[in-house]
Amino acid sequence: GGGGQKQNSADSNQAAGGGDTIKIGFLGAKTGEHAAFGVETLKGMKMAADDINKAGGVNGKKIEIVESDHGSKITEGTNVTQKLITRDKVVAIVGDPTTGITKAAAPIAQQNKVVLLSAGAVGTGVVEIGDYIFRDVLLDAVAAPAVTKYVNQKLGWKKVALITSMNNDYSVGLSKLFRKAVQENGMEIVAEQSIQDRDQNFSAQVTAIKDKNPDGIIFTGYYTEGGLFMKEARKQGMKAVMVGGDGLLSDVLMKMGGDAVEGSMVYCGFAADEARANEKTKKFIEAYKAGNNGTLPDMFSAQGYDAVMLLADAMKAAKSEDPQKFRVELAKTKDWQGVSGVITFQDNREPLKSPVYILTVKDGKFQVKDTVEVK
Amino acid sequence: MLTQQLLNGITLGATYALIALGYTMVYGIIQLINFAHGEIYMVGAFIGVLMVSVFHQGLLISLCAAMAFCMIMGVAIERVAYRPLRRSTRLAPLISAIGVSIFLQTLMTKIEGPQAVAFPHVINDSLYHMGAIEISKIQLIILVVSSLLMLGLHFIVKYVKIGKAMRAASEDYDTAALMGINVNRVISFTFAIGSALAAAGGVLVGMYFNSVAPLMGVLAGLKAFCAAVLGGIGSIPGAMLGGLFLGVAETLGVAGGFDLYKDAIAFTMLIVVLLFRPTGLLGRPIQRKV
Amino acid sequence: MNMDSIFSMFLNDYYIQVLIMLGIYLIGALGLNLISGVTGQLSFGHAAFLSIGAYTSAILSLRLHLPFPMVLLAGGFMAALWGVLLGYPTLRLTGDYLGIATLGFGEIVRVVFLNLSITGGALGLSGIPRYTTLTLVIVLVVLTVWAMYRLENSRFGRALVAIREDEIAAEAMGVNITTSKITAFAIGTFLAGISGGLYAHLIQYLNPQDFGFQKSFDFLTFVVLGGLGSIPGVILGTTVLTLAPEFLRFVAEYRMMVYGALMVIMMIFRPRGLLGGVKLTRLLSRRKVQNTGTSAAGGAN
Amino acid sequence: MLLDVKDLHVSYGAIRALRGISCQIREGEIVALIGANGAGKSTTLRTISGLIRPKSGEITYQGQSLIKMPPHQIVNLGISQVPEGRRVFTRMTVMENLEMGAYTRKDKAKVKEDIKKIFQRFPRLEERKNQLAGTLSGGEQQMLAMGRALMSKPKLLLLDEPSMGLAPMLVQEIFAIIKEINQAGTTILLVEQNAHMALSISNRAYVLETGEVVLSGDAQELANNPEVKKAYLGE
Amino acid sequence: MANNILELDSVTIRFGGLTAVDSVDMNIEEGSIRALIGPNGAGKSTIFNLVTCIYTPTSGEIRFMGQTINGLKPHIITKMGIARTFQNIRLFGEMTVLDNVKVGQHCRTRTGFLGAVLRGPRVKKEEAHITEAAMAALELMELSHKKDELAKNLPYGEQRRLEIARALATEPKLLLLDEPAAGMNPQEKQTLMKMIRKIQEMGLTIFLVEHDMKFVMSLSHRITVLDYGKKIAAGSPAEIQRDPAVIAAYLGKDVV
Ligand SMILES: Nc1ncnc2c1ncn2[C@@H]1O[C@H](COP(=O)(O)OP(=O)(O)OP(=O)(O)O)[C@@H](O)[C@H]1O
Ligand SMILES: Nc1ncnc2c1ncn2[C@@H]1O[C@H](COP(=O)(O)OP(=O)(O)OP(=O)(O)O)[C@@H](O)[C@H]1O
Ligand SMILES: [Mg+2]
Ligand SMILES: [Mg+2]
Repeated sequence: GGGGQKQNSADSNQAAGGGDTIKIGFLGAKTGEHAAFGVETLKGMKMAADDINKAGGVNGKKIEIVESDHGSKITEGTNVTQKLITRDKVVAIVGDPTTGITKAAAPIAQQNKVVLLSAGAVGTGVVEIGDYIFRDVLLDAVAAPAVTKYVNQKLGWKKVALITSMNNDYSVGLSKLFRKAVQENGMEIVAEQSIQDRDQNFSAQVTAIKDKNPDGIIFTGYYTEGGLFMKEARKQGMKAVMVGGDGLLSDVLMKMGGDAVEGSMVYCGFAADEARANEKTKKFIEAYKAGNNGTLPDMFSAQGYDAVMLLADAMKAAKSEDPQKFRVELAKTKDWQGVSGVITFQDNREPLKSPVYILTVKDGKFQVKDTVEVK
Repeated sequence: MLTQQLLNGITLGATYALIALGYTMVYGIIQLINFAHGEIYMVGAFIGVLMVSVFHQGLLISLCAAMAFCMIMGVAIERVAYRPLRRSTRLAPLISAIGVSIFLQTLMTKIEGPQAVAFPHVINDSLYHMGAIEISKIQLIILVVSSLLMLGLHFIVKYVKIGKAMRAASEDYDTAALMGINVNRVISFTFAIGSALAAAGGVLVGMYFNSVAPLMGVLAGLKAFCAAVLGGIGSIPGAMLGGLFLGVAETLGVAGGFDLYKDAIAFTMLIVVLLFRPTGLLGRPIQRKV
Repeated sequence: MNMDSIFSMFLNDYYIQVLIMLGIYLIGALGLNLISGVTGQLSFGHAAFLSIGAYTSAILSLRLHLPFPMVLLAGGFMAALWGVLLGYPTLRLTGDYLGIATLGFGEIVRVVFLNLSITGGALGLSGIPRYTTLTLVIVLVVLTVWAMYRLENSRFGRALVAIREDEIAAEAMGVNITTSKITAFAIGTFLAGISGGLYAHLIQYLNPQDFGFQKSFDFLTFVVLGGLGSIPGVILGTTVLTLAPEFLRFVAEYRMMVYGALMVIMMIFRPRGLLGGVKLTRLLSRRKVQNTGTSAAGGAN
Repeated sequence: MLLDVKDLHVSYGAIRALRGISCQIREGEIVALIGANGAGKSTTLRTISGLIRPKSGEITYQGQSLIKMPPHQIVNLGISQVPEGRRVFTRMTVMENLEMGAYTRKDKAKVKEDIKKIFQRFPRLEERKNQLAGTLSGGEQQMLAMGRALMSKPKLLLLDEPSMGLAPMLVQEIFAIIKEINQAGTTILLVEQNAHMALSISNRAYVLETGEVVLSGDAQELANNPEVKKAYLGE
Repeated sequence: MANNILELDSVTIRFGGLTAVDSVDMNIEEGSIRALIGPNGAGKSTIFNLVTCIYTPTSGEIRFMGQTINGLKPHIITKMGIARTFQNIRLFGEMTVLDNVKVGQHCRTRTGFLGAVLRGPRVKKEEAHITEAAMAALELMELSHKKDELAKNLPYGEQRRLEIARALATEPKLLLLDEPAAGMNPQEKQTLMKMIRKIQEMGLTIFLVEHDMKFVMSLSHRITVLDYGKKIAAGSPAEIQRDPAVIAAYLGKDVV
């Protein structure tokens, strides 16, 4: 159905190009369930805007971040998107860090011809919504097979347990990918258990997988549950370690899991590891630590930072803040070095980030264990 | 393995029961589903964390501090948000309670950040073996503490005059007052006890599952509430039974492979029980006399 | 649609979006008002019926490309069907127990949607066409208010209020409690289903998490805060509470805190709701009432 | 003067239920309050018990002001009430209801004895002592309400239509009981529709009409007053 | 001899160990006023609850116009033509006086949800008829001046009358009144008596529970006396007044 695709907003965007600041909207939660992601993304975005503005801005204009909170609610997310576009007249939106709200917000951005760059949505069906929609994340579709292969070939895992958080779209999607990868690598899933986000009690699931003696645990949920899950696993005497996606990447994992997550592995396109980081990333980490009492940035802040930088570079290349123009340049991004890795947008605008970092928890800290190149 | 799961379930159920008691007591006396109760539990857990990590207190003192704090908080909430609504429609305080609950959630998110906070170590993870069953020290503590608290409560309500005053006030404030009952005090007392139990539940759960978060009260509160209904809302032994029942059923459900439908199982059971016993397991059937 | 282009001359897309959302909520809230406000049956599971309507209509749109009015109606009827299926066994529960059963039902529906493949599970359902327009929503809101207003002063409407006031007496007056309650439930959930269908075709993306008990509570709050059983009250309550989060954006992170506190304060100052006891019928025929309803204390002669 | 009510004004929202009522009760008296439906009799009793806050006026009991005192304290001063419409605790048993009546009393042994006395007065209650009060018949509930009020051993007993719904024999019985406890030292303020009976056992009476005292005086004289006869005694 | 409108055939109901009504037989003639008296807790209200099918008898049979009604739903009973008032007033407090009475017309009318919304000519006519019938009932009970007040704001005596008006609006053949005069003063009782007579003259049968003997004796054609659930006497007022068993159990020596 081609109905309802009104284009009356084109003129308002032209008006936005005329000011002396470039407005970029933040779409995310500061309150509610997903507040942690939103808050971190915003921190990164603000740091990027500061850096850009200190260096003279973009095309002679300063970047301004317009923030709004949607409280982790889809409905409000769409309202905020609409508000950012029509009232605040942003030229681009960074967000939402979660796939669900991104999927609800992206059609609005697409219809209004405003670029939406998610700094966190990793689920399927995001960039397909339209040619104004981007994301700068490491895709699980790329990383999960690479990591599965890695644990199989390098660590010799044959039997794994797979844990999914059923009310978490990210986790459900990731588990699908892992299930496929495990099969392709000739490994076996000996136990599958589901949990739910914000569960605290995993004794039943652990008891259920313990007897199956898996070589390792693939955990596709988030860090809070991951830490607690491993805690329970150790409590019940399981020795196997856990591997999971960037949903596990946070200091909270260690806070929750303590010794129990020692040896756990996490893949990601961003590692806040100063020892291995390049100059750019190192500077980002330092700056972040300075502004946040010494805590390390997580991938959301890094990706938020990169998102704004990507947009700025695209605007510079297009010499324009008109989304219709700079989105073309954005789509052309190739081997772009960001703080969260090297990014190339493929023809379908899906990002390719390489290498995949495999981190492991050692002495209560994330350390890069290995890197896997992906094509 | 089954007995092990059973034990896990009982431990979980004991904490549900602690929270459920507050729901049941408050409901029993002012017929209010106190949706802010889950948030009291959450605040209790945070106070526990604070006592242990900042003031370096042991479990007992932290537990008592959390209970005392929440006692005051519960009483204050009743004063501010429910008492002015005592004589209005039944649903008015309910909405007020939802308001309080939203307020406390966001306040706590503001103070502590949205992420879960780890509960610092106060108890070592030592395991005791009893035949095939392993019981951790924490589980043991939970079982002991919650049993003691519930016994205490049972005693107070059953054998002390205030228990009867609570029942009388629950029916008719005015007539209860005409008996010389200080209705406000009885209601405050109810909130105090209920909140203290919730706080104890919060600290114990935080310790057991090692994490405390601003939104932890939502689901726990809801489930505890279901436990209260399951047992027969308003009935104190009912809340205990309902809590245990729910905890065990949930744990066994997950273990039995119904993990996908875990919450659905709990609620389906609730509906089924209600259909056959419309006032819960231990609820008194409603008499129809015209 | 011409009306819509006229609207967008005066209102920007943000306002239009918010207004559509308000309209959608109004339809759902009026449905709940019939169940809880008029008939007095507590429902904590209204969002579940919204989600049934939303998913039904979205799936029909996506898979069968049926015309929008048809999928909307289908969503409404599907919700009503489930309303009746749930209502039949549970309506004999009294008061709060019914509330809990509906709460449980709401959670069950959510979990089921989370695990079905046709609904996309936790990934949700995306790519739903955007058919919902302001004009359509306004028309439907007006129709709903009209129907509810006519109901207020009808044989059936009075029977529902009688059930709320005293079931035993209502039954003794010849009201068939069960069928009346179920009919009210069916109509209320039908409206929820329509509201859900509109929602799906506005947001274009559905996720079970969006229809949890918190959304049910939102609806209950609209109705109670506006004034149980009062049509103008429900309209005002829904409007205030839907717009409040938007207007409160300036307080940023404190927004929901303020919102929560406001709920408490409004309840304390208007315990029967903002317009509790105000009936549309009475508002419209005010003069008549004032003429006759004065002598209250002078009854003894 | 045991109880002194002066110029009491009470409103329910816009409805002015009491418009300046004054009355006195001396220790040891039975005083009757009669009047048509809606005259404000119950409102007067509820205000004395502290359940309603008056707009203005003064109530003093043994020289102490009752205005602003919460109801449970008023009960502690020795003022008890049998409320209109029985108001028994329906989800409690007959026994428990009686025990609630003795809530303020400390003398447990005496309480047991008094319950026995109540059972002697109302054998029906003893037969039903473990039944939920909500399932009692109307008259049985009325007996229970009376018994419950007696359990508090009041100095001043406020009775709101104690004979309503009682069988004729019991009506006589109730009035006999009222006289008896009065002779045992309890002062009584009695609201009755059965004005005939009420006046016959009272010392003095007040006649209320739309929130005002229109007549007052010796009960016997009032009973012979032609106006009263016509309006309230149905003669 | 006129037909019996209501027949109780050794009706018994037990609550746990308590036999509240114990094999009671009773026949009420069409068009008469029948009183049911007895000590408190004798089982009078319970009989009313049995006749209106709020309770189902443990044993025995209840027939209304020759048809067995055991176990039917209360709303069906009303439709068949039995209406009642309650000992503890049960009005629809938040509804206006007129609307209360209109609900009484429920079982005599048909409009459902769709009809209400579409409001065609038939519905309009029906609504007009409902209003008319309700006003007629209110006028009979002398309450029409209060029609727009909320029921809960009426004084006690008027609430009782409103209950009767509401019951009348169901267009019953048999009207059960449970202590209609309770809480009324003598003057009001007089008025009420006249009203009840008027209702009876309209062709209704009246079945009455009341403790005011003056009221009962001057109003009723026949009286049934109950004690501890058992029928202990039945007859004309004069007979009952003289019956030593009734005097011992209920009336006492110096009543009336
Ligand atoms: N809760 C209330 N809300 C509003 N009006 C009330 C309320 N209670 C009583 N009234 C009104 O106040 C007036 C006095 O009522 P009150 O109950 O004191 O009368 P009463 O003399 O006891 O009558 P009755 O003989 O019927 O018991 C009446 O007009 C009554 O309608
Ligand atoms: N649901 C019930 N459960 C237990 N006992 C009941 C129930 N209903 C009534 N009873 C008992 O049955 C007996 C008859 O009650 P009923 O209400 O019929 O008396 P009544 O004759 O109407 O008396 P009154 O004149 O006092 O109203 C009473 O003793 C009462 O306690
Ligand atoms: Mg009175
Ligand atoms: Mg009776």
